[in-house]
Amino acid sequence: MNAQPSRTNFSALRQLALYALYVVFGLAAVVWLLGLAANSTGSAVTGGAIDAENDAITIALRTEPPQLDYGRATDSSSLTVLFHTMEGLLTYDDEMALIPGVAERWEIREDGATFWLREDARWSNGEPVTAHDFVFAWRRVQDPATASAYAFIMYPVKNAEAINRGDLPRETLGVRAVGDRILEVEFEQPTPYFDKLVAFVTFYPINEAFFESTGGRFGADADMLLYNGPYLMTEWVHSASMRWERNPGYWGDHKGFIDTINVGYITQDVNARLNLFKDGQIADTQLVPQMLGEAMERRWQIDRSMDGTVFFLQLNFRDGHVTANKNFRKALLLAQDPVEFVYKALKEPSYMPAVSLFPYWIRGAEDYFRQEHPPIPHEYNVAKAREHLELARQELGLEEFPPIHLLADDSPLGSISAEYFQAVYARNLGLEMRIDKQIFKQRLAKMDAGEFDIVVSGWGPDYDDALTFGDLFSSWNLNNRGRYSSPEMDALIRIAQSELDPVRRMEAFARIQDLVREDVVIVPMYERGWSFVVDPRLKGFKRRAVGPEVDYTYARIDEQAAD
Amino acid sequence: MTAAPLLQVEDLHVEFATHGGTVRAVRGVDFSVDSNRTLAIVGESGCGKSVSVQSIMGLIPVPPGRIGPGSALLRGQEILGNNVVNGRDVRGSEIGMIFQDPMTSLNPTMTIGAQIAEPLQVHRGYGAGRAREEAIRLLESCRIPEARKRAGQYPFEFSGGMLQRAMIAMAISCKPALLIADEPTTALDVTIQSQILDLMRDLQRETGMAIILITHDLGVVARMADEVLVMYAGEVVEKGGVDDVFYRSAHPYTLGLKAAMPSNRDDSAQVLTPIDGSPPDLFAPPGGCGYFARCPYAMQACEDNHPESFDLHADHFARCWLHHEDCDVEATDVHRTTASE
Amino acid sequence: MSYGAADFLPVSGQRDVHGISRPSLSYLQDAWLRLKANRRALASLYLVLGLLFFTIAGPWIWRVDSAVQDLDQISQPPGVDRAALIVPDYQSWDGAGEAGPLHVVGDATSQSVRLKWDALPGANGHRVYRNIFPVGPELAYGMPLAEFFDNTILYHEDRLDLRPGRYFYSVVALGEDGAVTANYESLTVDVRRVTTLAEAVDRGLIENGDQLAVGDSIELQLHPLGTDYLGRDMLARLMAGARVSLFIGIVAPALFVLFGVVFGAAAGFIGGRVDQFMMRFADFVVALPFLLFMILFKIAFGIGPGESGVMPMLVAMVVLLWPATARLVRGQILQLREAAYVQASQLLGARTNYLVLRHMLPNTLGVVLVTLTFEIPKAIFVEAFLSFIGMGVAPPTPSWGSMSNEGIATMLTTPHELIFPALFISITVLAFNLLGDGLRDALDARMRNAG
Amino acid sequence: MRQGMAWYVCKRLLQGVVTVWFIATATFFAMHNVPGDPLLNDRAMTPAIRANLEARYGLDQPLFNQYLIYLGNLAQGDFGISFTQENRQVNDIIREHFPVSATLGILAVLFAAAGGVLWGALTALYRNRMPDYVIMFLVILGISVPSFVVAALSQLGLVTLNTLVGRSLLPVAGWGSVFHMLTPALVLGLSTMAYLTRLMRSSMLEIIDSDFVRTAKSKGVPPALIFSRHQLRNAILPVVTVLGPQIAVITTGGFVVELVFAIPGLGRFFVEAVQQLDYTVIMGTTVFYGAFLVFMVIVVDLLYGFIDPRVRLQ
Repeated sequence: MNAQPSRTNFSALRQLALYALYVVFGLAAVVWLLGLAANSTGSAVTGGAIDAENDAITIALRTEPPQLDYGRATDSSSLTVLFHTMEGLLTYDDEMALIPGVAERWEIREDGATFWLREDARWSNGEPVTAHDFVFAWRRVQDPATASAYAFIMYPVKNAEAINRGDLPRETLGVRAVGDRILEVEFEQPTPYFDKLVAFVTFYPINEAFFESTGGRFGADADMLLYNGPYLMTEWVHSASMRWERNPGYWGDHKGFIDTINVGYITQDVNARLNLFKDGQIADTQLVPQMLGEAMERRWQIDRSMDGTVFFLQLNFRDGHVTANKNFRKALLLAQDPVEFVYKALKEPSYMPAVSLFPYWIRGAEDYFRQEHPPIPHEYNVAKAREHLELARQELGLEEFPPIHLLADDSPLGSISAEYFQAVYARNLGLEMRIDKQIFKQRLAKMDAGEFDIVVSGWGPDYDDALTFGDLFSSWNLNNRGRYSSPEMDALIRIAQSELDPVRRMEAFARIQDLVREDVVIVPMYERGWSFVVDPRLKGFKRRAVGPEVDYTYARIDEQAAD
Repeated sequence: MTAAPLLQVEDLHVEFATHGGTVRAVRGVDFSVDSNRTLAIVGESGCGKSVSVQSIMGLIPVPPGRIGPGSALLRGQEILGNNVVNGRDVRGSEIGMIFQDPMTSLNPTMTIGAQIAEPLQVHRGYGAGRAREEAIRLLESCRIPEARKRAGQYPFEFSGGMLQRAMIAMAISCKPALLIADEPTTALDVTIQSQILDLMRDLQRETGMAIILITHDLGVVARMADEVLVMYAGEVVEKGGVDDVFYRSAHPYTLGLKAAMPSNRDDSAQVLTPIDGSPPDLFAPPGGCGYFARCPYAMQACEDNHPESFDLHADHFARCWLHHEDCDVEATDVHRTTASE
Repeated sequence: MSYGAADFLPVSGQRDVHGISRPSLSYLQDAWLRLKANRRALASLYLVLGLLFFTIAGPWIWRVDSAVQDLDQISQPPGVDRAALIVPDYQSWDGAGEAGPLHVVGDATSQSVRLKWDALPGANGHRVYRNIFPVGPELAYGMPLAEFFDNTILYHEDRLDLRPGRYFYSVVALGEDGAVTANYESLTVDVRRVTTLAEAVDRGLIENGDQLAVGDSIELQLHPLGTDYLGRDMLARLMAGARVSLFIGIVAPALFVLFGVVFGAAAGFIGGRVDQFMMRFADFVVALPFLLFMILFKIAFGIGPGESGVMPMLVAMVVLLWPATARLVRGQILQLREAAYVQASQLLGARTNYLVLRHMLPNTLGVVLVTLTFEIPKAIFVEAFLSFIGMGVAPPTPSWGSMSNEGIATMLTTPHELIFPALFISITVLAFNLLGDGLRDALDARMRNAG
Repeated sequence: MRQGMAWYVCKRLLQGVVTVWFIATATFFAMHNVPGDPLLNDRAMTPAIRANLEARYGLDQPLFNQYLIYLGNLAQGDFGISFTQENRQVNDIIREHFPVSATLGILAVLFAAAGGVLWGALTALYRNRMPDYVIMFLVILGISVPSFVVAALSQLGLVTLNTLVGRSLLPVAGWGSVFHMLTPALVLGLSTMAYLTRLMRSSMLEIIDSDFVRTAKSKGVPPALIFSRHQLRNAILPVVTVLGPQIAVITTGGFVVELVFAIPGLGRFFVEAVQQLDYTVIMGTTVFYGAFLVFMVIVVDLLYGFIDPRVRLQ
C-alpha cells in the first residue's frame, strides 16, 4: 500500500517475544529428547584426544570398515581394524619386520611350509587358537560360496584355485592340521615369500564353532567376531564409532600398551579431521598440502611416512591404441617431469617423485632393493620426446594423432593428475588429451574393458615382498590392465615367483625394473606418502606402508611430553 | 431540549503521506448524529466517506495517515486520535462497525461464534461460555436459523448475506450507541440487501442506536436515512434532511448523482446520465470548487474561490456559489432557497 | 471577500478536465513499469545483465586460456609482486659442491634451493625440514621435505612449491630407530623469484630468447584475481566457470519449465482421463527423491572422455524437475478455461490453437516467468552440490561449484580460491532471487496493492 | 464424514504404494543402466571369483528375473545385502542410520520453522525499517551461499570459538549428544529458515492490512490479541503447507552436513554407495526415502486439514 515505515506495534512485539520464549523452551525440550535418542546411534566421546588418567586415546578413521569378515576383507580401513584386533601366523613389528604371531616358528620349503603354533594364543572366549582354525578359515576362503574377492592371494596353496573355481571339494586344499599346534601347507609351486603372505588378513584363523554360531553375520558387529590380537573391539556403532580395549588374554607383552583406543569419529573429510585435531578431540591427523602452512604457523611437529603405494600412468598395449607404439610411449615418458608434478602441482612434501615400478622401501637380498639395484634415472627431455613422437607418427602412418583418452578416478588427486598431464602433453608434445573422469567402479570397468589410452592408477602392496609389485605385468595377471605382454617379462616373473636364492631372485626383479622402463609399460608419477601430525603426548604411533594404514599397537601415552 | 448530539464531528481533516506526495483525503468535514437517527453519507468512490468514519474509529494507520485538525465528540468527549474514553475503548463497545465485504472481513480461521463473542470478552469481560451463549442469542436476534450450530461454523461455510448478519451481530454485541455501516450491502444481491437493511432498521428500533450509513446507492439512502451528507472530493457539499436533499437538492453534484441513479418509479425509457469527468486529484486539491471542471453551471468565481457553505434553511446546507446572494445564473433544477422561500 | 456579478458569469468553452489521466497500458508494459519502480529488482536486473556480459563478452576482453598452467605462480593471491629474474635453464644436481655445515649451494631461487651439510654428530640419517619460522623451543622444525636413513646422502635439492621470501631450513639427525631427535642444524634462506628464458617464451612473455638475457628482470604474467592450485588464471577460470554454471542455471530451468508448460497446458486443456493420467505421472516424478535421483541419473548417463558432464546434468534436471511447472500451468489453464473472456472467445468460434496461444499461454506467462527466475538459483546450487560430492563437471572444465569446492581445502591459506567463486555464486543467486521477487510483485495482480 | 475420511486415507495410501512401486522400478532400471560394475575391485578378479560373487548377489540371473526377485523381496520389506558391507542387511543400515538423519532433519525443520516464523513476523512488524533490512539481508545471505561453504565455515567458526574459550564448548564434528546436533541442524535448516522467513514476511504483510484485521480493530480487540489471534495464525498457514515437503527435502538432503560434520546418517551412506555402485544400498535408500517422502506428504495433507478449517471440511 505504501512504503512508509509504520508505527511500531509494541504489544505485537511483546507477544512475539513471548512466543519466541515458548519456542525456545519447546525447542530445548525437543533437543533434549533427541539427544537421548542420539546416544544410541553415535558415541559420546569424552576425555578428548589423550586421556592419560584412563590411559585412553581418541582417534578418527577415514572410512567405516566395510568388511570385518577377514576372509573377504580387501580395504585398508578393515585391514587397520583387523590388524589391531586379530593376529595371523606371522605379523609385523614396529620396524615393519616380520615377527612371530600365532606361529612361534616356521619353515618354508620348496614344496610347502610348516608352522608351529604357540601354546598361549587364545581367542577372546578363552579357547586356544589351533591349527584347525587355520584349516577351517583357509578352506572357507577358497569355497566358491564364500565368494572371497581376495581368494587369489592363497592360490600358491595346493589346489586352491581349482577349489575356488568349483572344480574340487574344499577338503582337498593343501593345508592340514597335525594335532592342534602344527599346520602343514603344501604348495602348488615353490613360494619363497609365503611367510610374508600369511601375515595378510585372508590367512587369519577362524574358530569354526563360533563361526557357525553367528548365523551368517560373521564380522557384522563387534560381538560377531572372536579376537586374538592385542585389542578387543568392545563396541562398534556403524559409521560412527568403535572402542578397542586392551586384550588381557593376548599372549605377548610387546604390543598393545594403551588401555583403550576410542575410534570417536569416522569421516573422510580431511578438513573435519583437522578441525577435530585442532579442537583437541583426536590424537593424530593427516595433513594435506593446503594445511601445511597453518600447521607450521601453529608450530606443530609435522611428521611424514611412506604409504607404500606407487602411482603411475598405465598405458594401453591393446591393438588400435596409439599407446601400443613404443616410440609414442617413450615420447610420453620423456616429455614429463615427475619432479615438477610432485613438487609444483601436488605440492606434497611427503610424496616422492617416482622413478621405478618398485617403491624405495622394498627390501632386496640384504639392503633396500633399490640400493642394490638402482633404477635408471628419469630423463626429462622435450626435444628427444618430440623426436620419438615424430617416429611414432611415421610408424603408425598418421597425419595427426587422435585425441588421447586419459582415464582418471573422481578423487581430487585423480583430477589434478589428469589436468596436469593434459596440460603437460599439450604443451610439450602438442597432443590433445581427453580426460575421462569416472567414479571408482566405472573407472575399473573401463580399465578391465581396455577403454582407455592412458589411465591414472596406483598399486599398493599386499605383502612385504618385491613380488607384490613385480608380477604386475605378467601376461596372465588380470591387474595388468594395459595388457602388456612380453615373453621376457613372463620368464622373469616365473623366476621371481619360485627362485629360492634371494640374490638371484632380486636380480630377476632388477631386470623387471629395467624392462618396465625400457618398454615404457608405465609412466611413473609418485610414491605416495603422508604428512601428519600427532599429539605430542602420544608416542610410538606408526603409519605403515604394508598392512594397516595406521598402527597404534606400539603407541604409549607420555604425559611428560605435555606442556 | 438541545442536549449535545451523540456524535459531533467538526472540521475533520485526514491526510495520507505517500510516495507521490500528501493526499488530502478529508478536508474539513462536519456532521453530527443522534440516537435513533440514521445519517447517510453518499458520494462517489474515493470521495472520503470511508476515510471519515474510519478516522473516527481509529482505523486509519498512522503513519502514513495523519488526522487533524478537527474533533469528534462522542457524548461530548473527544475520541479522535485515541478512541479511549474513560479508559475504555469505544471501538466495539460504544461504536460498532460493519464493512462492505463480509467475505473478507471475517477471520477465516475462527468460528463465527468466537468472533462475535470476542468484543464481549474484550469489553464486557465475559467468560468464554457466557460470551458464546450471548453470541448465539445475538445470531438469533439477527435472524440466523440454527444459531447454535451456526456459531460453531467458519466463515467459508456461510453465504454472503448470512455473513453480513453475523457481522451485524458482532457489531451490536456490546449494544453500541452508534453503528457505522460502511457500504453494508454493496457486495450483496438485491433481495439480501433489503433483508439486511430491514434488519438494521429493526435493530435500531429495538435498541435506539444511531446509524451512520455509508453508501453510494441513493435508493438505500431514501429508504434508510433521516439525514444525508453528500461528499465530494473530501468535502461535504450538501447536507440536510433526507427530503431536503432528495427533493430540494441544492448542489449540482447531488443533482448529478440523482441523474446517474436508476429509479424504479418510472420504468419507461429511462435515460441515465453519467457525470462526465472524474473527481479532482487530491494530491493538490483545487483552490476553487472541486466540482468546477464537471459542473454544468460552472462560473468564473468557482475556478479560484473555494465555495462557502450556504445555509439554505433549517439544517440544509450546500457548498456552492450558486447560493451566493449576488449570483443570478439560470439554474432551474438547483433548489435556490432565499429567493423562493 | 466580496464577489461581484462578474464572478458569477458562466464559464464557457473547454474547461481543463481535472482528472487522473494515466495512459492505458498493456499487461506487460504495466509490469515493466512496476518492475522499474522496484529499485532492488532493477539493480538485480542490471546485475544479471552484467553477469551475462561477464560470461559472454568477458572471454573476448580477457583473452587468457583458462586451462594454461602457470606453475611459477601457483595459488597466487591477487596483487602480488610479479618481478622475476631470468636464470639459466635448470640443470640437475648430483650433490656436487663444497662440504661443510648446512649451507646453500649456488643461488637460492624459486627454481630450486640446494642444501648440503656434514653429517651431524651421532646421526644415523637425516631429515630435512623447511619452515616459515625459526625453530623455537618446541622444536617444530616445519614440514619434512626428505629423509635419509643413512649418512651416505648429505644433500637435498628443494623444489617444493618455492615462493619468493624467507625460509628456515633445518637438518635434523635421526636416532637409532629412525626417530627424529633434538640434534639439528638450521639455516635461513632468502628465495628469489626466477624464471628461465625458455619458460618466458613458452608463456608468451617475450617473443624469443634474444630479447632478454640471463640476469635481466621480467614481469611474470598478470593474474588480476590470482591463480588456482595449478597456476591457472582465476579470472579466466571464473569466466569459463560462469559459462558452465550459468548455462546449467539458465538452460536447464528454461528447458524443464518449457516442458512443464507444454505438458501442463496439454493436460489442462485436454482434461478428462488424459489429464488425470498425465497428472498422475507427474505425481510419480515429483515423488522421486530429487537429489538421490540426480546423482543416480548423473552416473547412469555417464560422461565420456573429454566431455564436461554438463549435458547429463542438464538431462537429469529436465527429467526430474518439470512436474512443478506442469502442475502450476495446468492449474492456471483450468482457471482460465472457466474465465469469461475465454468462453466468450470460444463462443465466437475461436479455434483451440488460437485459444491456447492467444488467451491462455500469455496469461500464464507471468507465473512461468517468476517460476523460471526462482529455479535458476536452485539449478546453480544443484550443480555446486554435485561438485561438492565429486559428481560435478569433469576436469579441466571449471564451474563455480567445483571451484568453490576446491577452494574450501585452501580456505585458510589462500582464501581467494574460495572467495571469488563463492562470491559469484552468491551474487548470481541473490540477483535472480531479487529479480524473481520483483517480477512476482510486478506481474502478480494480487500483489499490486501490497508493499 | 468419518467414513469419507477413512476412504480418503485409504485412497491416498494406495496411491502411495503405487508411487513407491514406480520409484522402485525407476531406481532399479536406472541403477542397472549405470555403466560399471559393483563387483569390481582394485584387485582384478579371476573368472572363478567373479562367478562366485555374481552367484552370491543373484547377478547371474537375467535382468527381468532380477527385477521380479527384487520386487518380491521389496514386498516383504527386504532390501537385500549390501555389496560393500557384505555382512550387513540394507535393512539394518537403514534402521541404524535413518534415525540419525531423521533426528537431524527434525531438529533442522524445527529450527527453520521457529526461526522462519519469528523472523518473518518480526520483519513484517518492522517493515521497511532497520530490523527488517538487517534480517532480510541475513536471510538473503543465508540462501545465496552454497550449503557446503556454510558448513565448512561454521565448522571453522566452532574451532575458533573453542580455541578462544579455551575448551570444547561445542563439538566440532561427530554424533552422540545434544551438543553434536546443534550446529549441523542450524546449518541444515538455514536455507529453509531463510525461505520460510520470506514466506512468513509476505504472508504476514498481506494479513496485516487485511479486512478481517480491520474488523478486529473495529471491535476494539487489543493489539496483542489481534497479532496472535488474527494475524499470526492466518499468516502461518502458507508456512505450514510448505513445511511437509521441506521436512522430506531436509531429511533426504543432509548429505553435505553429514559429510562435513562426520555424522553417521543415511545420506552419507547413499553418496558412498553411489561411488561404490552398491546396488542394494542405492536401491534400498532411494526406495525408502521415496516412500518416506510420499508418506510425509500424505501426513502433512491430513494434518493441514486440522489447521485450516477451509480444507478440513471440503
